[in-house]
Amino acid sequence: MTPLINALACLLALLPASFLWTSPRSIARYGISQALILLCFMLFTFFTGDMEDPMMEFYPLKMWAFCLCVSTLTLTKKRTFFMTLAQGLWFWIVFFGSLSLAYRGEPVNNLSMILLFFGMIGVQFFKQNPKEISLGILIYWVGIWMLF
Amino acid sequence: MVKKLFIVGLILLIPGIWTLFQALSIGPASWALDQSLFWGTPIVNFVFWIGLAHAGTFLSAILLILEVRFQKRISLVAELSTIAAILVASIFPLIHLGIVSRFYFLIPFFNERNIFANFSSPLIWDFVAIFVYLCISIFYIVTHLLSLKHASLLKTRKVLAWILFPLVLWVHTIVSLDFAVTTNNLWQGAYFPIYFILGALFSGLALVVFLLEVQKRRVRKIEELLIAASWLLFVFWIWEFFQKGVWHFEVVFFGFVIVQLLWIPVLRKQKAFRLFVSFSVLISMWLERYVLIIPLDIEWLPVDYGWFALGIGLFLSVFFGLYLLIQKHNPLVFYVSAEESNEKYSRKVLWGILAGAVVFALLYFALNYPLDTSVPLMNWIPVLFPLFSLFAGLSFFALGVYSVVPKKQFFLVSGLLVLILGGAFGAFYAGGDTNLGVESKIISVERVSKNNRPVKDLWASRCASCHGLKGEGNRKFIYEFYPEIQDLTLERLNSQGEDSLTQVVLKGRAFMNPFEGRVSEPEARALIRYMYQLAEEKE
Amino acid sequence: MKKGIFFLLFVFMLALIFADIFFSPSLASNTKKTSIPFLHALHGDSIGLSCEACHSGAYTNREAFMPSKSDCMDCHRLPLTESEGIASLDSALKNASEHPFQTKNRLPAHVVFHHGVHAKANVSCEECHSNELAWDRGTPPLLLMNECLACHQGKRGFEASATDCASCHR
Amino acid sequence: MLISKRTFIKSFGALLGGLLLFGCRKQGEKSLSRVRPVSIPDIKKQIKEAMKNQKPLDSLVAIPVPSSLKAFPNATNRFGMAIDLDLCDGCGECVLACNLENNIPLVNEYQASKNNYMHWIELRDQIPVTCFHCGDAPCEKVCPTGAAVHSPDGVSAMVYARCAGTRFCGVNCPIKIRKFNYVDALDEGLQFISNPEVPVREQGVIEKCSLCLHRIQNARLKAKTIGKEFLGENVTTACAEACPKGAILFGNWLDPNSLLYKKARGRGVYTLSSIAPFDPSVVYFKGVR
Repeated sequence: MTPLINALACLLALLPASFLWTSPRSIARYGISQALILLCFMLFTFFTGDMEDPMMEFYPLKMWAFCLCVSTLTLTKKRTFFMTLAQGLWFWIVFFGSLSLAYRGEPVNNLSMILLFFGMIGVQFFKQNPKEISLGILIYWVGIWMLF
Repeated sequence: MVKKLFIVGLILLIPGIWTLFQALSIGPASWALDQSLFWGTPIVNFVFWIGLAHAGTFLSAILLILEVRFQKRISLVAELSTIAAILVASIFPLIHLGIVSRFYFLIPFFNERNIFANFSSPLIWDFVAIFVYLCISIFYIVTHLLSLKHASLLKTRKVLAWILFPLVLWVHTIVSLDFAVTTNNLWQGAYFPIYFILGALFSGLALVVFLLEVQKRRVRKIEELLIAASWLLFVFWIWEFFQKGVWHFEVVFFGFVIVQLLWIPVLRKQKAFRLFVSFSVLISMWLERYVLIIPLDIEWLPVDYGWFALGIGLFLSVFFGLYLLIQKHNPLVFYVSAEESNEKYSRKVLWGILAGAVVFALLYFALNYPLDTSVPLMNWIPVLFPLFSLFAGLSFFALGVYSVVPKKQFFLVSGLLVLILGGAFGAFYAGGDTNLGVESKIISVERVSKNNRPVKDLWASRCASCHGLKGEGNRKFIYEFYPEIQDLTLERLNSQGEDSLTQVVLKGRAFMNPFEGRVSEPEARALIRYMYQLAEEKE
Repeated sequence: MKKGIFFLLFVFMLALIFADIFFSPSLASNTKKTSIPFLHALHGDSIGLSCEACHSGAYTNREAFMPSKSDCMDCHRLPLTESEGIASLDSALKNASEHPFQTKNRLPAHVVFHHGVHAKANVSCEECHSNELAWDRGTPPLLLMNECLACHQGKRGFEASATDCASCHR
Repeated sequence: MLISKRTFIKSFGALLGGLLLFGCRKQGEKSLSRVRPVSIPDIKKQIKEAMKNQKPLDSLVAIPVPSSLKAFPNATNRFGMAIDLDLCDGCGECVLACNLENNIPLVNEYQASKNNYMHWIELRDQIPVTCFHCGDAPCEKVCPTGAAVHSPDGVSAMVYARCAGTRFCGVNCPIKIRKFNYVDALDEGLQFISNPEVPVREQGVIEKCSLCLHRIQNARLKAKTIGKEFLGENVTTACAEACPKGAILFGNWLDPNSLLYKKARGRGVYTLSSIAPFDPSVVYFKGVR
């Protein structure tokens, strides 16, 4: 996957993030919208990525977790809590995915996991949400996405 | 209804126990396996039942954390189903072992022979995670029952829910890694952890729908969750098709298409239809595991069918048995919940215990890692987190129960548990008797060997006790007991000649015993030549 | 609370000790009783005999071997002492079978142990078999894998040696 | 009490009765099992049967000559074998020799009908396939108890006393050459103990080619009593010894004086495509490089 397509994936993941939690819906409708977003990411990966590369196996999941992370910035209630959860999901996907890939001889990127772990701890210190801090966190996540 | 299902469970246990008996006495040959399919139907059932064990915690602990309103009404049923399902699930991998009595080899605790479990194997992670999950689930349900009387325990419950939240996901993630780390390309997939968690929650929710119907209750939110999960899982099935080109129509039909019928209000109101959907989901999820683990057509044996009786029978009898027991004690227990309580742990206690748990896990790591550094560091984490949870969960639970239960009772029960724990540690430390294997030979007597033994060794073992290592004679022995011994001078040896001396060795003379049968002729000749050599050295 | 914790600790220790005693490897002897009264103490260094004099493979072979009757008779053809027991010894030897000493190997079939290699590495017999007096008392050697391993890891004063499974197990 | 005492006793009684009934049935079955003496012709017969149902073979790919192991960079030995496909005609003599050397049990009729033979060497498309003793073995990684371990000599060994029979190694072997001991061969009279040097495996463990580990061990001990460094001289495996064409070579990949090392010069070295990523110690020779 080239850096350009990686950046494109980042933009694609940012797209649904802003209106994910806007209108009140039922649990079933939330589930379906999540599923469709995930499906979009999978289709994107399938058509742009090299499916022989094992790293692609969890690429759409990483996109989804990234999207969920960013979407928590729009929340008003319990933002820190959901931020932690979303980053936890991202960490989970990367950690266990890499663990299984390590058995196939794929290199493990420890740095992204460490950054995500510190992100989970870090957001505990930002209880209020001024715009600057939200932007900072967003840049932190985009940085993790783009660089690692 | 409850009573009837309990009896159905007991009746199903009859063929179930027969299955168990067959499986244990014949071994893995009693179910469908061959020399290329090593994991069969017990593992399918294990993954299925451990998946069912997740809904309980999900609906109770995770929704408690997320502060979802309908959680309270169904939590006890859900927790009970977790306990029963873990008990069922843990049976299958145990039976599946080739030598069941060696199951304790999988416990990552150093035994007396200095051998340790292999931390690269996901089965070790599995063992630890499921054991800890069972322990904390039991703590959780006990605090639930106690909290009805003692509202102060609600804070313990909340902390335990926080511990269970990652733990329950951890368990099924680890189960998925059992497959994802292999070289089998149908099982490989870095998306497996999330895929397996979703599958587990999906089947678990369907089970809870059924268990609530038994109580003549209905929670609409769970049906919605069922639809949401079916969609997410459907997307994963599409992804699996992209990855491996595998598509299982029957799984999608039972697990996705039929669930969508819940959108139709007329059907949704029917109790029978809701049960139909719940069973359809269970069938779909069982099939999903089946087609994953056993990709080829195999011929089933009676025991393969028997697992259903065993699993369902044991689940129903344990679940409804406990249900009846709890209901007898307090008939309203399933419909009431504890009063609200805003009590919280003091920061000192909370952080103290958590720090203790971290220290416990790190200590375990520090003590064991240096002994086997060949295992990558990353492979330790799947065990360290459950150990952390065990310590923290046990501490919070003990602290909470200690504060509300009579002291005598508390120490009696914990004394019993400590007794078992100490016994297990002691047994590990002692190690047990050596397995002598099939034949334990009788130590033999040396015979004439076909190969000529090195002459120096032969002299040392056969001659030196009298003649001495250098032919000088063993003074301590000879001069005390025997009248005389010939001095092995070169002159004397030459006067006898090699042939006759060889005959002396074989046939004996005067005080010397015959060595025929213990020393071969070439060996005897070699000994004589060695004697010459020794004599030459002396002069 | 404090009392209770001590109670739990006490119970834990008790269970540990009892389980240890209960699960410890058995000390039962595998040697069949023979009619020959034999004492290692009389046959050892006092008369200048090495272990190899009777256990002919002890320093060179995989198995140490037990002595046969003719091995005994090499020396015992003559009355060796004037002590009282000699008559009964002589008659016992006379009536003994060709292989009077029979002992079952405690070494499992899947373990390789070579006496000669260990003798070559200057490990004396007493390191594992304790001393001759213990033998005469009827205490067989308690050879456990952790004892082997401790020595092989270099904890018993010898040079560290192979500790991989495949060098001793098959 | 919601469930009456009577119901409880009834259901419990039925449970117990059922148990006893089926327990008796099992006992009857066990005593019926035939005990028959196994002889060499029996073994030959079963090898012939097994040769009829050969499993398909993966394609062969070229690999470099095995060199020192990643896990033991300082080791002086890496034992291995080479099977010369230009000489091998798939006669099956190696399978027989292996069976006799390692006391490999026969299987009963049911297992035979499922093609579950215990032979450590299989013929697939007339080519002998055995454990390749991968340097980076996937089976050893997943064995939970540490029964499957690599020796510094390059042998992928099985410690049978430590095997609990989880069969994870078998699952993870790319060519499924590991054999699970489904039946108690001694109990069923299917075992022919021809070599007392090799212990008989009990029911419920995975077994596989050990590269005649007992021969290696014995030779090493012999060398050590003389005080020589052991590089694998005077050792060979049973299959190599038995091959009428001399197609199988045993040796030390790290010893320049080893016959195997010398013969590998200029030969094309191949292995199965699914094994190639795992650094096998047992290879095929074919053609020239």
